[in-house]
Parts: sequence; C-alpha cells; structure tokens
Amino acid sequence: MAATRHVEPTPGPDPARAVLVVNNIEVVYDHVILVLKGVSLSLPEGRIVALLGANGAGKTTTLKAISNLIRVERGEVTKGTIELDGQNVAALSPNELVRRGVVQVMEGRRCFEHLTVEENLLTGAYTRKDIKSAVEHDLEMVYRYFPRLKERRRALAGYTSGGEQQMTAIGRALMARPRVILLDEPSMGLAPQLVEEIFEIVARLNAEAGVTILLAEQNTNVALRYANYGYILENGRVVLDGEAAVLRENEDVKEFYLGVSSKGRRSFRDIKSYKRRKRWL
Amino acid sequence: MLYRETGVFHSSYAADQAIFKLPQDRYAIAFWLVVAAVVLPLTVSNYVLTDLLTPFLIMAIAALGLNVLTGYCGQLSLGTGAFMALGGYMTYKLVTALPSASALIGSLTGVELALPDPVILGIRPFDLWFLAILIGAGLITAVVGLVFGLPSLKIKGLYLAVTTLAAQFFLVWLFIKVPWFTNYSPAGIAPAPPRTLLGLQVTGAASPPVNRYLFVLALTCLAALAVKNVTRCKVGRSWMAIRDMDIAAEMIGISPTRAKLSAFAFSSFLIGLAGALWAFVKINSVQTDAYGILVSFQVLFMVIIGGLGTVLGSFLGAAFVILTPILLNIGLTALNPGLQALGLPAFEVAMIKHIEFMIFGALIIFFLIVEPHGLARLWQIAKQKLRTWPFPY
Amino acid sequence: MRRVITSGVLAAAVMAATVGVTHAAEEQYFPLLVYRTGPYAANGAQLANGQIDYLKLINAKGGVNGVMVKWEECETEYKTDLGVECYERLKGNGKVAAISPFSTGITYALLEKVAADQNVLFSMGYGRTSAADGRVFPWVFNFPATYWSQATSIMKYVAEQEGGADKLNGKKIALVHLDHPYGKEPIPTLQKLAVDDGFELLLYPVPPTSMTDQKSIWLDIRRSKPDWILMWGWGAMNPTAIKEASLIRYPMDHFIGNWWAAAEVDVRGSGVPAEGYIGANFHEVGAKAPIFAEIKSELYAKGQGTGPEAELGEVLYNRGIANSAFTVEAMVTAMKKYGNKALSGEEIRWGFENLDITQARIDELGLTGIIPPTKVTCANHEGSPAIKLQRWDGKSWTVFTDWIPAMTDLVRPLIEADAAQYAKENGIEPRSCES
Amino acid sequence: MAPAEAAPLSERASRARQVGEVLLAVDNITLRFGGVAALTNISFDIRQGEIRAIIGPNGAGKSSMLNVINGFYHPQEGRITYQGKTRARMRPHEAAKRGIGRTFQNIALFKGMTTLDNIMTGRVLKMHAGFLAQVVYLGRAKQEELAHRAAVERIIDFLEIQAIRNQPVGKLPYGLQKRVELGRALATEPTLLLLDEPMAGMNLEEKEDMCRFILDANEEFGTTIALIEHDMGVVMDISDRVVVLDYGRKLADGSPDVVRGDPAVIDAYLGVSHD
Amino acid sequence: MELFATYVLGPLGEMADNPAGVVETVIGGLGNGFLYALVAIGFVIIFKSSGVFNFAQGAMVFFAALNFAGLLELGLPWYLAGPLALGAMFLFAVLVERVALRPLVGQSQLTLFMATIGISFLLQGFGEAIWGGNPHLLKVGLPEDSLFAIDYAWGQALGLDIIIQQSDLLAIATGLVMVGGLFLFFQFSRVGRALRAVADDHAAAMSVGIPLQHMWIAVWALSGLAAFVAATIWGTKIQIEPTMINLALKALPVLILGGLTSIPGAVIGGCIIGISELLFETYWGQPLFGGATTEWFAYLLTVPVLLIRPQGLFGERLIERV
Repeated sequence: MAATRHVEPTPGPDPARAVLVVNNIEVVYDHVILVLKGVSLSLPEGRIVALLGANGAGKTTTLKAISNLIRVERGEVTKGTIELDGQNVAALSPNELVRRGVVQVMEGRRCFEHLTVEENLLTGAYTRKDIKSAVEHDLEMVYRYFPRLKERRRALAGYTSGGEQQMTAIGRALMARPRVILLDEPSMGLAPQLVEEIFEIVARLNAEAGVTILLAEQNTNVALRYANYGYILENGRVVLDGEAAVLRENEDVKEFYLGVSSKGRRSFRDIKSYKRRKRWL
Repeated sequence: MLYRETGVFHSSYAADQAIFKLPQDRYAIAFWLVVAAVVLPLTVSNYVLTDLLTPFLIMAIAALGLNVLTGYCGQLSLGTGAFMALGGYMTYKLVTALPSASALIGSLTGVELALPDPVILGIRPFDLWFLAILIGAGLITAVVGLVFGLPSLKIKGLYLAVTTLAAQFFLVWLFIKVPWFTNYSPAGIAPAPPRTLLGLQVTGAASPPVNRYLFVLALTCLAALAVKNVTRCKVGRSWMAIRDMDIAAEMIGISPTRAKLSAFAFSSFLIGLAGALWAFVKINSVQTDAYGILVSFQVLFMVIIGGLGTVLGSFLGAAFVILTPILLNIGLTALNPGLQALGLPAFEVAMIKHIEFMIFGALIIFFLIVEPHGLARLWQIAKQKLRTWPFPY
Repeated sequence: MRRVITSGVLAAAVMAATVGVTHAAEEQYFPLLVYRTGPYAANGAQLANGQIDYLKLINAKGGVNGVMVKWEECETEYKTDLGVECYERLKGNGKVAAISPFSTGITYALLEKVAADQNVLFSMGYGRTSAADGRVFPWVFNFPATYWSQATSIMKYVAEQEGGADKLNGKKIALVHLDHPYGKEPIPTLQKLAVDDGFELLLYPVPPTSMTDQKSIWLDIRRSKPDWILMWGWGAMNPTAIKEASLIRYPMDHFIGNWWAAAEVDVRGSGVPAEGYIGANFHEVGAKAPIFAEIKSELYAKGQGTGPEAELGEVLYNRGIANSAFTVEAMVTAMKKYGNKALSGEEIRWGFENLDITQARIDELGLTGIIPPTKVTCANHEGSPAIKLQRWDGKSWTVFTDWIPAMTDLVRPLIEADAAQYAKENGIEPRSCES
Repeated sequence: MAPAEAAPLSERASRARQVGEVLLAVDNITLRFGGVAALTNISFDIRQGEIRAIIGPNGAGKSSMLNVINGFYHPQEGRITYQGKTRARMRPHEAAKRGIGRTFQNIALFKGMTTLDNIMTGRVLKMHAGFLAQVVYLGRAKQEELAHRAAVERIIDFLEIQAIRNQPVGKLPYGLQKRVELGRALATEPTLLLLDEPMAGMNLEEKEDMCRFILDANEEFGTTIALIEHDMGVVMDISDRVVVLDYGRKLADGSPDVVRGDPAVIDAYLGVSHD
Repeated sequence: MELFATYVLGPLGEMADNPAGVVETVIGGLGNGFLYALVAIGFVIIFKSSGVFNFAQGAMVFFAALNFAGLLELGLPWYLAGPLALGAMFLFAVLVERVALRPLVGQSQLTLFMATIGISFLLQGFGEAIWGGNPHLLKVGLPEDSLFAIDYAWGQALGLDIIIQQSDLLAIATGLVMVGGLFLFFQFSRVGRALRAVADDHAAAMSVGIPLQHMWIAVWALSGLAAFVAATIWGTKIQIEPTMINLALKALPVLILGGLTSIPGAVIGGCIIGISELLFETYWGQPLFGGATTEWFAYLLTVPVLLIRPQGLFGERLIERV
C-alpha cells in the first residue's frame, strides 16, 4: 500500500492523560457465553487508538461495553471498570454517556432508513439542550466535513449509497459534540477509494476538532496508518499493543495481519499452498 | 456434569440422526410414556383425565400443527380456531354420512353390502373406521388450509396474520350460515355421535374417560413423532430455510410455493385433527362457540410461550395455556375456606376470574422476560447448566 | 426440572379434584354454572344471585324437608369448554340436584354427559327445544316453555294486534337475532308460521363477536320498514338494538324481545328512553310476591344477601329464583316417593318428571307469579307453555297481558320430529312412556 | 477422509482448471427500478472453469448483476444465455435447479439452524423422497437422509468446519458463517457459483482460507466462479478475468493486469494505485 | 348470466333506486370507519416507533373506558374524571415500559407481540377487578341522537330522506383532529423525529443518545391518549363491556390496509373498510348471503389489496435486498 500517512510518534498511553480507561473487563452474553476475558485499554485525549483483530476477537463487544449498548443484546459487564475522566461509567445508560461526550458509530452504518439525511443528522443532536442556532451551526460544520451529504440532505438515508451512509453515521455522531467517538468498522463493505476518503475525514476530525477516537477495524493496514496507537485482540484478550508505527514494523503483525513477510507480499494464489495441497496428497 | 454427553459416541449417521441421541434422553422419554399411558390412568381422577389431561393433549396436537406453520415455516397464522372447526364439522359430516366402511362403498356404488368383519392379529381392521374418518377430515382441512395459505406466497409476517383472520371469521360464519354442516339441526349445533375404535368407545358422553384419554394420548404421540420426523427431513429443512431467510432459500433451490403450501397443509391436517378431537372427545358437540378467535390466540400463545420450532415446546405451551387458568381458578377457590377461617372475605367467582386473568397475563410476561424463546429453551438452558455443572460456563 | 413442575401441577390438580368428596352426605348439592364475567356478565350475575338467594332462604328455613342444600359456583364466562370443565369439576362434589348452565352451547355439550352421569339438566326456557320430548331426552327438562312455543305465543299476540291471524298476510315481520345457536332456535317455527299465515319473515343476524355493531341491520330495517320486530338477543346485543331502534325512531310498541331480551339491564343499558318496548316472560316481574319479604328479612336485613338489594324483583333475578324454586319443588316431589334425604340423580329425575305444581302450591310457597303452574310428564318435559308480555315504561316493567298459550299443536310435532332425528343419529332407542 | 469416499470429488478434480467454452453470456442487460437504471447495457461472458471477478465502487450494480443472473431480478432489456440456452424469465429456485449457486453479501444463512442443517438444505434439490415417507422417516426418506449426510460431511471436511457441525449458525463468528455459506452453496454442486463479497469483513488469515477454498473448489470440482470483491489483492491474485462496473455501466473488462492499468478504472475506483 | 343479474345487477339496481339509502349507508360506514381508525391509530403509534404490534390496544380502550365510566359512577364530574382516566393511561405507559418492555429490549417482534397479549389479559383483569365485570355506561354529554335530514330545510330542499347519527359526525371530526395533530407532532417536533428514528433502528437510536425508555413511555402514553379518545367516543355509542376488545380486532384489517406505519393510512383504511363493509352487508350480505358478513368482509378485503401491495396502501415500501 502506498501513500502511507506518517503520524508523529506519541508517548505510550499515560493514564493520567487518558480520557477513557477500560480496566480488565469481562463480558458475558446470555449469562453463559464469555466474550471478553479481561480487556484493558486506555484512550489518551485527542488521539486515535485502533482496536485490531480478527472477527469475533471482541472488538465490537469492547466498544459496546464502553457505550453500554451490550445490554440490548443480553450482554453484561461482569468484571472490571470503565472510567471516563476517572469516573466509573459502566452503569450509565447509553444516552447518559452520549450526554457526557461518548458516542458510538455502530458497525454497518445503521442509518435511520426512513429519515432524510438531514433528519438523521438532527437526531444526533437529541441529547443537546442548547438553542436551535447552535444545532444549525453544527449541521453546517458536518456539511463542511462531508460536502456530499449537503447535496443529499433531502434524500431518504435508506436510498443513499454505502459511503454516504457511513458519512451520515459519522456526521450524526458529530452532532452530539462528542469528546470520544467509538468508531466500529468504518471500512466495512466500502470500495477502497471510499475507505481512504472516510479515514482522511476521520483524521481531520481528530486533528481539527480534537475528537478522541477509538477505532475498531479489520483493515489493519489502513487502521495502523491513521492511528497513533493500537491494541490487538484475539479471543477476547489483548495480545499485543503499542505505537502504531511500532506495530506496523512488528514481524508478527506483518505476518498475520498485514500479509507481508520479510519476502514482501505473497499472492493469495500461492499462500499456504502446502495447506491446499496436503489434503490431496 | 450431571447430564453428560461425553462418553457417548455415534458410529453411524443413522445413530447421529436419531431423535434422542443420548441414552439418558431415551430412558427419560420411555419413563414419561409409561407414566402417561399406565400410571396416570390408574391413579388420577376422572376429572383430571377428562378435563385437564385430555384437553391438554388435544391442544398439544393443535400447537404442534401451528408450530409447523409458525415455528418451523415462519408463517404467522390466526386462523387456527377455524381450521379446528373445519376438522370438527368435517368429522361430523363424514361420521354421519359414512358410519361404516360399507356405507362408503354403498354411497360410491349405490350397492348396499355387508362387509365381512375379519379379525387379523387380534384387530378388526374395520373397527379402525373412525380413525379413517379422522384422517379423511384432516385431509379435507389440509386442502382448505392450503387454499387459505395461498396468500402467503405474496404476503408476509403480520400482514399475513391478518389475512388468516379472514379464514377464521369466514369459515366460522359459514358453519353458522350453512345448515348442511350440522345436518340441518335447528340450532346449528351438532351432537357428537358415539364411535368406537378397536372395540372401545372413544367418543360420545358415555365413553369412559380412560378410553378417551388413551385414544388422544396415542394420537398425540403419533402427531409428535410425525412432526419430529418431518422436521428432521428435507421438508422440515425447507420450511426452516424459508422461515430464516426466504430469498436465500429460494436461491439455493427451495421452492417457496411448495414449502409454504406443504407447511399450511400439514399444519392444517394436525389442527383439523385436534379440532375433531376437541368436538368429539372434549365437548361432545360440534359448535362454533368452541372455535372462536380466542382459540386461535390460545394456540398461538402455546406455540410462542412453549417455544417456536420445538416439539417439546408445543407440549409445554399447551400445558401452560390450558392448565394454568384452570389450576389458578381451582387454587384461588380453594383459598376461600382458609380466608373465611381467618375472618377475611372470601373471593367471589367473578373476582377469582379477574385475578386469574391478571395472573395469567403476568405469567406470560414473566416467562417471556425469563426466556423470550420459550419454555423449551428454558429446558435446554437447564440441560446446558447441568452439563457444565458445577462450573458457570 | 420439567419433572418437578409437571408433578407439582399434577399433584395440585389431583388434590383440587378430590377436595369436597368429604362433604356431609345429608346435603343436596347444587353445582351452579354461572357467568359473572364476560360479555353476558350483567345477565348472568342477576340470574346467579336469584338462584343463590333462594337456596340461602331454603337453608334459613331449615332446608327442604330438613335436608339442607349446599351450592358451589363455577365461572363459565358463557364459554362451552369452560362450562364442560365446570360441570366435570363440580359434579362429583355431592349429590347433584340439577344442572342449569344458562347457555345454549353448554347445554348442548352436556346433553349426553348428564345422561351418562345420571344427572338432571334443567334448561329452563332455553337449550335444545326438542329436549321437550322426554322419550328421547329423559334427563333434560326445559319447562315452562321452549323457544318454539314462545315464538308462537308472540305471534299470537301480534296477530291479535293486527286483528286476527288472517290479517298477517302480506305483513313484514323482522327477527333480529344473535347469529348463534340460541338466536337461531325460533327460525324454523317462524318460517312455518310465515308460510301458514302468509307474512314475510326478514332475518337479521347479529354476529356474536361484534354484537354491538348493528348499524347495517338498522339502516336496512329503516328501509324495509317491517311491521313488527321480534328480538332473540342476549347480553350487550339487546341494549344496542334498542338504542339503534330508537335512533331510527322505530315504534317501540312494535318491538318485542323474547324472555332473554327483556330485562332491566337491556333497556337501561341502552341509555336511551326505551318506553313502550315489549318483552316476553314466563313469570311476573317486581318484588310483590311474599317470598321477597322473606328474602329481605331473612337475608338482606342480616347482611347475607347475594347481590344488591335494589335488584330484587328484577326480571333475571326473579328468573334465578324460579330456577331454584322449580328444582327444589322437584326435590320435594321426589321426597314424597323416596323419603326425606339427599336424593340421587335418578330420584331427582323422577321428581322432575312427576312435577305438578298447582297455583295453590305456588301461593303456599309465597312464589305467586314467580313460577307458573306446571305439570311435567314422562313424555312432555316442557309442560304447558304460555307466556305473558310486559312493557317498559321508562322505569320498570309492567306485565300487561294474561297468559298467552303457545300453539302446542303446531310445535309439538316439530319437537317430536327433531327428537326422532336426534335419536336416529345417535343410536338412541326412545323409551316408552306408556305405563 | 478415506480416498474411497472422496471419489466423486477427485473425479471432478481431474478436469480441473480448463477454461473452456462460454458458460454464461450476458447481453446488453438493462435493469431499472422505477425510473432509476441500476444496470445499463451490460455485456460480458463467463467461461467454463474460470474465476471471474466483478469489481466496482459501491452502488455500481454488482449485486444487481448477480441477482439478474440468478433470476431474482428481471432485467427490462437484454438476454442471458446460460449453457447454450437463452433464458426466459426464471424464478431463482429454477436457476438453482440449473446449477447456479450463490452466496450473499450480507450473510444469508438460516440462523435458526445448525451448520449441518444449513449445508443439508443445499441438498434439497437432490432429494426426492415423498412427504409421507418423511412423516414416518422410513425407506427412501431415511436412506436419502443418510446418503446426503455423507455428502455433506465431505463438504464439512473440505471447509474444515467439523467442530461447529452442530452449532446454530446465528452465534458463529462472521468468518465461519461465510464459510458455512460457501458450504451450503457447494452442497448444491453448482456449475456456476456466484460469490458476493466472500471476503468482506475478514482478516488476512480468514481471507487466505477463503481464497484457498475458492481456488480448491474451482480446481478440484471444476466449478466456474463469479465473484464480487473489494479486496484488490484477492481479486488480482485469484481471478482469471475481471469486469469493472461503475454506476451501472461497464467500465473495463480483461485480465487483472489490464484492468489494473486502465486509467478509467484507477480514476473511478482504485483511486491511489495499489502496489 | 343469471348469477350476474342476481349478484351484480340486482344490488346495483337497488342502490340506483334509492340513492338516499346509499348516502346514508356511506355516512354510517364513514362513522364506523373512523371509530376503527381511532383504535388503529393507537396501534400505528406504537408499531411505528417501537416495532411492537400492540395487541393490547383493544384492552387499553376498554381499560380507559372503564376508568372513565367508573370514576363518573363514583360521582366525579367529567372534567375531573376525564383527566384522571387519562392520567391512568399515562401511569400505565410508565408501568408497561418499566415492567415489560425494558426487560424485553432487543427481543423479536413476535416476543413483544406476545408480551402485549399478556398486558391485554392483565389490563382486562385489573380493570374489571376494580370496577366490576358488569357493563358500564359512559355518558359525558356527547351528542348521541340521530338527525333526520328531512327535518331540516336543506334536507327538504334536496328531497333527502337520510339519517345521520351525531356520534358518526363526532367520530369523524375527532379522527380528523387526531390525525392532524399527530402528523404535526411526528413530522416536526424533536421528540417526534426521535420517535421515527427509534422506529427505524433501536440500537442506532440508542447509540446517538436517544433514551429509549423515555421514547417508549412517550409512545405508550400517546397511544393511551388515542385509546382514551376512542374509548370516550365509543363509550358514548355502546355500553362498556369486554366485547369491546373484540371490536378492536376490526382495527387490524384497517391497519393492514392502511399500512402498519402510516397514521393517515389508518384513517383512510378505516374509511375504506367502514364504507365498503357496510355497503356490502346492506346490498349483498343481507339480501343474498344471509347477513352478518361484516364479521369477515374487512379481513377478506385485505387479501386482494395486499396481493397487489404487500405493504398496504400507505405503508412504507419494503426494501428487499440480498
């Protein structure tokens, strides 16, 4: 992949500066299925932190545990704490968390299909009690970040393209004036060009609006180019963490998540050919 | 590790596809069958047999029927009452028009002849005539059910449920309007004639409760076995595929028309059978009162509370819906002497009914909250816990 | 876990079913199938209150020839399956006097059960009309009159008002009826009369699931302008019909309800002035009979009344009394033969079958007007049917005719024919009453 | 797996990777929803035995194209020739009968059923027992169940999903669900297999596995494969020819290398050039 | 041909012979239709926002009517009894949310549907336990007489012999006001927009900070208001007893015909069903089929309509994707 965006290395996560700290949480679904087995992470103010790992590793569950959306799916945090500015927020309802500045953008966009794009954005401001003009102002701000949405403001969200829906979803989160955005799989199902576009905007948001971002992403390559710091989850546990730049150079990460070994990228056609052959031998 | 699967290996696909894979399960079901067929008839009172167990079993057949349609094939129906009615009326028509096999031959050929009455292996085959009538009535119900199932090819979900209400109200109206259904009885209520099976009287008021109970028990077991078999075969999988994702099912080669209509037909067959038994074994008369919209809802409760798409759930649901109100009523009434002894006012019958309604409603909500997927799932989770006991996960 | 639940349930059921077996054998047992909830609650409650008050009074006065009575209520909601369940639940709890479900559906469902159990089914003025043929239905009694008889009596009155049966020719008579076995009972009789007298019979069925929705019927009646309207209704259907009739300004004095469509709840429930509305009845209304003084002093004055005292003398309350009174008289009759003890079903049946209540006996019991003189025989379980008509004056009912006897010569053959068909279908050999 | 059991598979494997005749030709297809054109004048073909990729930005009409091929959508204009026969209107289950298999962009598994049952549904077309036989579960019904169970077990082995055989698919991780879905499609023994974004949402290892299965199916069973995929690495590596759609129109068609170098494609879709 | 004459020409001829009768029937049907619609609106409000198919709507109407009538019977004036009964519906909404809906968050539509059936039982039992099982009258002085056009100058001038029930006019007027009010609320208020968002995607709505619990209280209270209004209008027409719950079943075809999610659809569906079933019963059912066809006509009518438009006349298009 070309066009690598270089991020200034930052010092390791310093709990003192961290806006959000997740401390050794355990999540159980349906009272029997243990999904997270002690995940800890810390989110420094104004940074982009990536949460990486395979499907089912627990990325989405971690985000939902933070935003407390797991209850809807009969899940619960059975151990550990989640602290926002040093306060335990594990018991707060999702809307209270939004009020305190933590908004999740869910996997798969999840726009309100039967509302127009603009109505979608306005629902994002639901928790805000400020005057109408402030909301209007923010709406304009979202449109500045996503000029495409302005063109489509009257269209029903259900009839817009995947990229536009992703933008709507992020824009909608912005309308709550968040301090922390939990961004789940923004690249899922999008064309490569769109993925880059969306990540560029996310980076701008981070840089210009100072929003702290926790990003769950399959696409390790892109994620590590835009993030400052990364955690790698496997089977509900953090197996590796470090500066993005360091992770990018880590041999294991290269091997397992980036698909490059010291010999360079292998073709999918040849990869693990031994595995393909062995059964017929 | 009270309930263990470890140590049980299946060395053939046949064994692995058996209904009860574990020896424990097989022992348990054998135990229950013995209890149901031998112990209960010997021990409990006639009231328990005729008014608790028999209606429970009949409704379990209806619930199995609706479970095929709603639980397995995903088509919501509120027409159960009407199809039960159809089963009842058709059985009545067949039973009165064709009281015997010779009558059938007579009506087909115009020749009245007395059939021989041989005994084969201790069974008089012609004494199975009432069973043949029931199956015939069930088949007619199946055909009508199939016709009323046609809209399901286009209409889905709650929308479909409302169109099945058309079947409910239209059929019941028809039975009231057309005197032919009750052989021109002035009030439009047909008495259920007494009939025998294998030499035992199984219908009519004079039939012994044990006969009725065992007759219904046998049919219920057969119905359960049939549903279990069908649902572990091709047809059952087609139904479930249509239920879970109809478009995908169609794209891998399942014909939605066939799957949905076969579900409607098979479901209606069982429901019709249940309706016939309800009239002939439970209330001794065929009347529309017994098949109203409330019955449709009752059977739907059974299926949902018991657990969609499970045979066990149909039984648990039927037990819950049929027995709870009666037992609540009996229980609350039984409190009265105690209340009076304490100098408190006794419950009046109307108040008992109101309380019964409230408790029943509350129980529905309670069970849904405890386990939204029904009582059968609750049982599964219990098994799961037994399996991993004493560890929580 | 399943095992525990199931066995618990069964244990409870078994216990419940066996409760009551230990009751004293000296009491006569009245299993009361009542409905105090559901769409017919208003009617059912009054009937039950009357039934119970009379039984309470009997006990207060020392029982029936010293035999105390005992009763239990079971709520049927007017539903057939619940009625059957109630019957089964109660029937074993004592020596049963008679079963009175006050519901056509339940009556039909129990027709054969009672015969098998040897219990008397007393469907007073409802249920299966052809049960009046005692040869086919030995265990069922439906005196003092059946629907078919009632229909002919009402038509007699109509003919009289029109100036003779010959004047009915070309007239239009409408029947607004519950589209339900109960409401359909009089149709064959009226159809026969229509042919005989040359009037046109218009049928207006009211669906039971939405009996308060009758707009189409009354708009149609407005157009067809029938000369008379008869009504076979029950529960909430009645007040709705009366209200709709008033909305199209149909003359109330040409609107006649049968004896289940002419109670206070029916006219008051409409919330509109229903003055002039006519109803049939087989007993008097009002709390004039001496029995009411006793009920008031023995029960209500002591705070032991069953319902509100204001309802004493109302139509359905009185009918409840009549129901119990008839049954108790059957006991009295039977005791003459079998002695003063709690009676078996067969003995009670004999009492019903040999019932002969004279006016003198009625007066002696203080039931003047509440029950008509009645004589039942082995073959005839209907007695000698006759009705009176009553008019609503806005506050109360007033009986304004003398007894109008039914056209028995027309009805009886119909009854016998229907009973014969029933016997044939169900393989019943009608018993002989020649002895 | 014992060699004897594998016989049917190996037999098919012998004619592996011979790109042959045109299996399916799409001719001037135009599809409209209301007034909006989803596809305009699309023509391309798929040859026997090849792996054909369809790429393009979101909303380009790729899934619609697959839906047209297997009969879910009916195009307003154009013809489809499959196995030499020009197709009239067809219901999807008839398409399935003629050997067109399919997986879906947003997994369309039967969530209430186990892995085994899901794959068994793929065999529906091959089972012929009557309803009554199934009610009593005797004779042909039982034999068929057992025979097809054996066939399905081979697919389960092939996809290495033995461990989840009896688990309800609803709770499986995404990658495994995709694999089960592939298994279900393979169970129909398709001549032409349409895969809609088989790698979406997968990590590298899962993608590698999926590629391996696709290549194996193609080579060993000779199944012709048409796939939609966003991962350019995968597309470029495993496909024989690539067709590029954009806004319902065909932008390019040719071998991976040709397409990759096409300026129009880079402009519309790839954006930055991928190595 | 003979069939055609009997079943088509006959009734049509009759309609042509007496146009006043047709007008009367249509107005009566409209009145009924608006009554159905008043219940259907309550359904729509809940369904649209929470995806719950609220079977308890009929019981809610019954409950509201019982409370209102019961309080009047206690001697309270209507201006006290009304708000109190309305307050009871609000309390009910809070309880439903707390006791039933909150623990059932995220469950399937069918589960929630079942839960509302449980609520229906509870409500009926509870209402009757408090106020008794006997029928009640609800008289708050709303007009309930009928108007004869011929009594008026305009009627005579037009030669119209038609009858109009005041309660029909009342139902129509109330229905129109409710629809208008609700439309404005949903389309333009902040809460209304949030409710529509919740309707689309619960989880996403939660993720942007819309408090689901408040939303649910809001919809149930709104639908309680609709039930209360329906109860008042209905209670004026008929006595209050449990068959009222059954009558509310008629709201189902209305709802389905109009499309489950459209409030104006509910009203138009109500009009279509009210008018057509009354016309059918009057000109076909009564003379040709033995009457009581209103039992099933509405349900049967939904079948052909849904075959043509599976989402109902005004329902949102079902977006089907693979």
